[in-house]
Amino acid sequence: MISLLALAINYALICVVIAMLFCTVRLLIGPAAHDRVLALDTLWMCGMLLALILGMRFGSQIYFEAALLIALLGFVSTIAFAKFLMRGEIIE
Amino acid sequence: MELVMALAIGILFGSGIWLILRPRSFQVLTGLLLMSYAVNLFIFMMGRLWIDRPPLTLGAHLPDPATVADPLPQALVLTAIVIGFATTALYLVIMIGSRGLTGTDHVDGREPDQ
Amino acid sequence: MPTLLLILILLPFVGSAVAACMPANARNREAILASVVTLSGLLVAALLYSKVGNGEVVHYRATWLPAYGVDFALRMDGLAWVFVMLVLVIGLLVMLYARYYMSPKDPVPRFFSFLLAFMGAMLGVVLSGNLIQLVVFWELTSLTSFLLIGYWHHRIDARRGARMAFTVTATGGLCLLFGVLILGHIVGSYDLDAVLAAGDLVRAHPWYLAALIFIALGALTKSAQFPFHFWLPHAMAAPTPVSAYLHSATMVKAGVFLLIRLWPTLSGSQEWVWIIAGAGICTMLLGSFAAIFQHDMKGLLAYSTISHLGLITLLLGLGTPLAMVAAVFHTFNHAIFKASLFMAAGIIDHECGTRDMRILRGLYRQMPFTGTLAIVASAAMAGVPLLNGFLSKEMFFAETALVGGTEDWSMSVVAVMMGIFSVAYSLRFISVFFGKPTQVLPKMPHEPPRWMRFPVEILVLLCLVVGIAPGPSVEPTLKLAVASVLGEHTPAFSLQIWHGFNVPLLKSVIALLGGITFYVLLRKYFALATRDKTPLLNRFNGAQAYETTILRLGVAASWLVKWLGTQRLQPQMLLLMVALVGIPLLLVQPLPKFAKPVIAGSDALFALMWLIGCACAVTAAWQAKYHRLAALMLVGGTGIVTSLTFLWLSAPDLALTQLMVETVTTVLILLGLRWLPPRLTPRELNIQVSHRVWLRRSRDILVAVVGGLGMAALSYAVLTRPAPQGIGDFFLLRTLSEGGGSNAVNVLLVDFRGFDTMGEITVLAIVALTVYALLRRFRPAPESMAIPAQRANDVDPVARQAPAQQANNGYLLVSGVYLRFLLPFMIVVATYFFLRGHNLPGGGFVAGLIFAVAIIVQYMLAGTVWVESRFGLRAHLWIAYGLVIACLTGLGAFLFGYPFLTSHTARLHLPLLGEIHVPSAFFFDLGVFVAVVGTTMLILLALAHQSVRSHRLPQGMPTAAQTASAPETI
Amino acid sequence: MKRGLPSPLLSGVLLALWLLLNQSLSPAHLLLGAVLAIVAPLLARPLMQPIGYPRLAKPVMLIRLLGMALVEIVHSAITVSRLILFPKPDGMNSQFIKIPLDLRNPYGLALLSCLINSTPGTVWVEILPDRHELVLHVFDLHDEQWWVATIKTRYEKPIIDIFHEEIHEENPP
Amino acid sequence: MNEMETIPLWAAALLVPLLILGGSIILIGALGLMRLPDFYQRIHGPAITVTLGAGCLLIASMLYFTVLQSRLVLHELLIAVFVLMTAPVVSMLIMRAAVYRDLRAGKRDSGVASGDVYRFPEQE
Amino acid sequence: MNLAWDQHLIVVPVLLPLLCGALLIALNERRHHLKFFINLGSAICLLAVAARLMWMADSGHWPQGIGVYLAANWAAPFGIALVADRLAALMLLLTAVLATAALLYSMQRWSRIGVHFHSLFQFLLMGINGAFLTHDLFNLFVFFEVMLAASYGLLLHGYNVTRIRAGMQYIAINLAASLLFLIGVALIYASTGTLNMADLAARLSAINTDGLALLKVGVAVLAIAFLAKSAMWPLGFWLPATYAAASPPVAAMLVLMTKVGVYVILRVWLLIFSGEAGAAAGFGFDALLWGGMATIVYGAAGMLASEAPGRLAGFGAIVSSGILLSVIGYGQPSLVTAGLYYLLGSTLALGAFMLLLELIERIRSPGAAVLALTMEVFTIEEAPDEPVGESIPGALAFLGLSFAGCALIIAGLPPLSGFVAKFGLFHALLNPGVAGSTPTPATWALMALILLSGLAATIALLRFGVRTFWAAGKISPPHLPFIEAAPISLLLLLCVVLTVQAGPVLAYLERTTEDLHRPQRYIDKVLSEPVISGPLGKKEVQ
Ligand code: NA
Ligand code: NA
Repeated sequence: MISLLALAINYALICVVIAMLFCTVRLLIGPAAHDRVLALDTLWMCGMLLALILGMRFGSQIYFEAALLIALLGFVSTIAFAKFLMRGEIIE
Repeated sequence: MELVMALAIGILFGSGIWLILRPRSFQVLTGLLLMSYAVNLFIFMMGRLWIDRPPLTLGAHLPDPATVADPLPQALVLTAIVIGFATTALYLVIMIGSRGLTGTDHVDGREPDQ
Repeated sequence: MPTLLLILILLPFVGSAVAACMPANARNREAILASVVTLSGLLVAALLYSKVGNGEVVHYRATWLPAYGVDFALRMDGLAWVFVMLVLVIGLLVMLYARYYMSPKDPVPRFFSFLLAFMGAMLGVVLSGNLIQLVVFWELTSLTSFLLIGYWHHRIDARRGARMAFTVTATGGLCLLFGVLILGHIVGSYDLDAVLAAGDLVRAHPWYLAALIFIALGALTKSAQFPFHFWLPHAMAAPTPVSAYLHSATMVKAGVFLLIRLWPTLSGSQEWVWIIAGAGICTMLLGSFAAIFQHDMKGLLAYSTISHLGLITLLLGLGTPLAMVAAVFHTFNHAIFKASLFMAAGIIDHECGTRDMRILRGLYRQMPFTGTLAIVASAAMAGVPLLNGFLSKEMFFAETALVGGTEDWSMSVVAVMMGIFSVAYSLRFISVFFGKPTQVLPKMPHEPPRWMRFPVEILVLLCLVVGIAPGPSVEPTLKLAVASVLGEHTPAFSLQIWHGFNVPLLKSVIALLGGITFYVLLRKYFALATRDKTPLLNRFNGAQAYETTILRLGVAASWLVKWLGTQRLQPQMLLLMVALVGIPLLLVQPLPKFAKPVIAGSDALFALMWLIGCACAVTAAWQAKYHRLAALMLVGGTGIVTSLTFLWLSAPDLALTQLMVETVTTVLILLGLRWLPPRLTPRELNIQVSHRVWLRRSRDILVAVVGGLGMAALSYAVLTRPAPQGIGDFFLLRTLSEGGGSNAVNVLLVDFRGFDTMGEITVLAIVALTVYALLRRFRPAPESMAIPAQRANDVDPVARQAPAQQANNGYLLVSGVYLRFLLPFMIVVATYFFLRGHNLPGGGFVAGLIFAVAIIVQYMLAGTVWVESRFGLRAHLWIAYGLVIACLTGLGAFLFGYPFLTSHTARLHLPLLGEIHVPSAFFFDLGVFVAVVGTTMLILLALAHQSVRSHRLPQGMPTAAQTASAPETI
Repeated sequence: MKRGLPSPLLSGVLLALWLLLNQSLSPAHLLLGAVLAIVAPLLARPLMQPIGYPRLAKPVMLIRLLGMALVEIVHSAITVSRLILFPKPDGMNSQFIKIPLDLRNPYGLALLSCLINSTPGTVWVEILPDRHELVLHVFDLHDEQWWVATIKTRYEKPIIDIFHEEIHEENPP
Repeated sequence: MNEMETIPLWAAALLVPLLILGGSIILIGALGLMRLPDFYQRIHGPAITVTLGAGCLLIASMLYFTVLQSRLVLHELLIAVFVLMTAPVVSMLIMRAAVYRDLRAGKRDSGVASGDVYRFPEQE
Repeated sequence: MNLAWDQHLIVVPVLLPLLCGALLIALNERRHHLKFFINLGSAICLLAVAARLMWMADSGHWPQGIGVYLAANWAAPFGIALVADRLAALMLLLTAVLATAALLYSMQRWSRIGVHFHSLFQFLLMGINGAFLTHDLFNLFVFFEVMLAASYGLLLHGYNVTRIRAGMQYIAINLAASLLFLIGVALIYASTGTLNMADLAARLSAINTDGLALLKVGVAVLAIAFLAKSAMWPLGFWLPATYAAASPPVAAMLVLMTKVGVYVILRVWLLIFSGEAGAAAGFGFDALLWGGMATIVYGAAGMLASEAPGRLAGFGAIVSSGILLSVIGYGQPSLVTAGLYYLLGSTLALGAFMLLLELIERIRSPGAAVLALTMEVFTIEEAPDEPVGESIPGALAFLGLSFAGCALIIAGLPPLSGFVAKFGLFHALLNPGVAGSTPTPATWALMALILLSGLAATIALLRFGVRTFWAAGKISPPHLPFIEAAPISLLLLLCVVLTVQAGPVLAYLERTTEDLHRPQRYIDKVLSEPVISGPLGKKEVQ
């Protein structure tokens, strides 16, 4: 069961990395700018989850802060992009 | 692992080189960004690769330094990241200042005569 | 006694400084000053004669460059004394003459100042006790002569003449320096005494020829010897007193002096004869021949000077002691008659307003006295008996005959030819006094003022005295001079007018008669008076060659600079990158070896992650030109992967910082992106990309690939070697016990290497200030001034909402609730990251960035104006206080006698709360936090303000007043 | 009290945040957390002004609403996952729909948007400015009226109650 | 992975499904983002990632560390709260940006005209 | 045990400008005079401190003449050590002198045309001083960045089109070079495990072949960065445009900054690759020598080709860099002595020249200069005027004299320090002081190049001077405020002092060179410097 747990953690890890790969594909092919923004935002989210899973995998709390930071502030660049697309300027 | 990191650094650096050889200032800016990723990773690698061995001494007794990542390159990279951010900001502002004054975004501040 | 030497040399320079400070029209005072200085010099020289006259050598020495064995040394022996007298006596006469020659409108302070400085320099050359110092004064004479020739610098001929003279003589000076260095190397000392004593050593040394050639180059350029003679005629643009002084009596004699001075060391070899005598012969013939065909009186005198200098050089080149005597003797004679002739020419010029011999005629009637003086001096120049020129020329003829012996007459033929020519040009010179007076002169000539003629009278008198009574008048002096050069080899000689009928006398007669005939023939059949060019020699125009050379030099240099360099950025970057790859490959032998790659379990995931990072990077590189936004996002993708790598590879601090920097950088670039021009792809523009562009791109790709591979190889080489036993362990072992924190990285930043951090926040501060200063003058391109397309249409119903309206009740209302509600959370989280930094990942940087981002979000939401009306963050003060806090924390250690930044942890026992550790590094980190907040805000807001500013001004640029009144608060 | 502690609710949440972050209940952290919980809202107040701090009239109802939403989220997530993995052969009926809203309280709207956006399959687009209609995008639309009804009754109404909308709004939308 | 040895069986039995479900959902969300045909559909993909996917993992993490450290570890809740407070803004803003960009650009095949909410401006 | 108060002086050249700079940010721009006087006061204090440090280094105050300051009280190589020896103190003094002059000059005009000039200036000083003092490679990077960042700001101060074009190039290249700097430092750390220069030198013997190769690559990459900054051909093309574009006081400081690159190369190379370095000895010296010579050629050609004064001065600086680099590469102690003397004189003169150029620009009418050029090229004869000179107003005379002074030094003509330097170089080249050593082709090539570059400088400066002062037609007397003339006079006066007092100066430099060529003493001193123990002194060395 324990090795099953390890396997599950690894599975989740692999899933997240592959998910990131999918996001990257969207980021690369676009086609619209908002597609890319969406992909980038999702990439950030996946990064957060990756940090979380790494924490479990290594049984360490060190990785938590990175996840927390992404959760709280990862969206800032996304809304900056979104605002740029919508208004042509991010601080008016 | 070593191979992956080495290749990654190489590819980032190579992309950066390509970009800083380009004529448009935004390309150069992007190139400098990519190159600084590569260089930061490179400095970081100088302490070798350690997985889950952050240089923290949280426990009651000191860790064996031989089993923990070298903190020095990390401190250096931290400084390098911050300075890199500063220089990016500077280059960006000069880029737009130059574009405003010279009317072009060519790195030489003038369109090449062709 | 030695101090007298110092006085002698300092006097003119002091006088020069004083003269420069006088008012512009103080002709009399200037002349008096100059004369007093010169007379004082003469007095000093007279005092020194008491020693020097006995054959003693007077020395003055002061340390200057002991490391190189060079002292400031003055040395006066007989030769030097005689030259000093020459410089001073002629100098005195020239000063007097100049008083009358210079127009009342001429600003004379400069003139007399330069003249006195020149005199000092000339005395320096003559009195130098070591070779290096001699070179110094040598170049000084060039410099002062340049200033004097260019005195009337509004005239193009003066400027050209001055430049030419300076370039040639200064170049000669460089050669001389080189030669002297070699000589010094051979002898092992630059001291003149040592050098003069080392003649045999020098001549035997393999470097002798080099020394000789370079010293000769120095001497020949200075003395206007072929092929460097061309500068002298052009130097005639100088005021006549200058010509009389520099270009007849003194400066051009410096070269001759040098040859005399170094005669004991350098002469006596075949090379010496070939080089020196060869140059002398050519110059002598060339100069005298060309002199005949000049129309400018001063030009004629200049060529005649060239020729006489050639004669002296030839004598020196012959290398016999007696020739040496003749050379020294002729040096004086020439100085005397040539100076007087120049002055006479100056008088004619002054009175008639021209020196053109094609116009001047019959002047004898208007100025008989001057005419007589000039005719006598010319006769001396031509070598007419009873005048000084005759005596030395006679000696010259004798020496030439001696050298050739009975078989070889060539030397004698040359000498006689020179004699013929000099008679001819002397006749040409005095021809201005004869014939029918012309009416077309610019001015009506009269006799000059009494005292203007006086110097000429003195000099002509000297010609006569020496010519008639050489024995009593000049022989002791000559012996003194020659003895100090030749020492025990001084030949016995006596100066007499009459040596009986002999070969030299025959030559003199032939020369005289031949000269007259030649002149008459030329006048009759060769239209001497109107010919434009010197026959035979007009092909060689040294001046033109010089100008062409200088011009070609400039062109070649431009070409070279263009070929060797570039002003464009791209090639420079290319070179930098090529150097990065090439130099290690070229220099480092052997290159590090590589280990076989080992693939481990987790590598696949890692590789997958970096597949993402690399794909983003490469695509960003590809897209950055036409799709900036996409490129920016792609770079962001690489950034995320980089952060995660840091996290994965045990660097949580780096991961946190990188994440925040990512965010801030994105915002930053987005703020700037608006001001860049739209860029259409070639396809959109219907442009064919040329082959050259593709070639260039292929080259750049090659460089990029090679550079990337190089970096990869380096990384791999490092990663596969075991780490050396470095200093890293030290930090881990002490971070808790002595650094007071368990996060070694943070303790490194605030304690072990706090000094770095100090510099780092300074960099941030500098950049912020720079950005702020730059943007205050920011002038957007006209096409980016307009309101962005997104807001200038009716598709979006809220397009025209004002920023504050959007957030407070517009389309951003709902988003605004989130963004505003998050602010206190972000503040708490920033505090959290700040406080835990010392022990766990976090710290002032990250916290500062979080705090800044929290505020930036508010700006994005509600716009600059609204936010700043409620929340004034004086960013530049934050920067200042941040730096000061950090710095003062570090300085606190001074109070306890510790070095800067020494940290200390205070352990406080508080009721209820228990023991609290307050490390001083905490305050340092606080400074970092404050500075980072200030910096980030200042940079971002300075950028953000541009939109507000430029929208306020839809037409035209921001005016200076508006720029200056931009609020200080941001 | 209001001057020094504009929103006790928010301060409480911030204190909880602090303690959770530090995973500690030590007196030092309680004190520090309390200070921060007071200072941070004060610092933020000038910028919060247009919307003010939220006041909950019926916190219990909020919790019930959240519980309901949680179930809905899980349910929708599974639906959407299925649709992604096994796309319908004739394609999805993705559409924009309009829902007229009575809710005016900004916090209420925010809560609504949070619930809608957190529920996979629906995305809040905007509130059309003139008619106060909410535009949603629905991943796979079956029945527009069902959506309007659901949102209005299951979400909007409880939210209006939770925030106890008053007639005299400080900041009318 | 020494720490994992100390996890009791019951916890592992809870953790494994959570992790597998979370991982799978994340993957499916990203797959949606990559594969769905138009933007307005694609935006629904990440929604499951940040809600159910992240939720499962956060619960797993909380459980894991609570068991591992034998004390209540709840700070993952903060992540959940923050995600809930930020993800909606992101989708709102991107969505709105996309709608009006498509409208302005006149992209008729973008899906923005589905339903009768948005219409393209009259071409002139 | 407390640290002696005057030991703190070592760190003052970094801290004082930092604090002043920070305070100046907070002061309102409107209080211009106060800002100026704070700035000047700081510069003058730095002058005093540098002089004092020089005295301490030279008078036996410190054993071996080396003062070590362990920042944060951590022993080398773990903490960051600052080292003040004769060379560092000299460079500090030079910096302070040039800074004082540039600052005085800036009072009239340049410090007011943009904001935060004074802070940036102080930070620039901090960076330069830090670079001279620090003994840690990464800290050197940080101070380089401080210096460069401040120079970017100052270069663009009050910018216009030319300045921003030059600035873009300067900044882009320096950013790229900074990346190389980091790569170099990283490689050095990877191969030796240390960043402290002394420790690095000490560890060389224990390093294996592979590590040595990595180290060499690292140092080579590092050198490229420094060489780009010190404008070695072909990495220095940015320099002329940058110098020409910068405002005069900034240009004067830029002159010093090329010398920082040279300084670092001198320091690092002599420490790491000197004769005592075993297998690594002599690495790269040839490259420096030949690269330096190529630089001389390029610079000399550039001087000949330049019409614009700013570019002329820029190429002058390139020549100067080239000479210094080849001097280092030649690898002979006595030559280094002469090279240092040359460095002093040429820096002061080029600095003065930069300040002077603007004053000259004010009197130059480009039209007249072009006309004069045409007339000279086509030898158009003017109608000879009445030979009456034009009187030269005092201000113009001052400019002319100062120009002549600068030109003489730059061209290496007598009687000023330029000649002494040139003579010293030649003397050292011809008399290596080692028995049996004969001049190599490199000796002759270097001598010839120095000679020819002097000639080129003479021709170019002569041409420029004649066209400016003589051929420009009627020149209206320039407005010459004392505050702008004084710094130029000060710098030139120092050159005169340097010439007259060449003996003592050279003796000092000889001692400096001796220090540099005995790295072991240096290494021992730095690595054995004790930390301060005591009540706060938790750090006992074990
Ligand atoms: Na380690
Ligand atoms: Na949703």
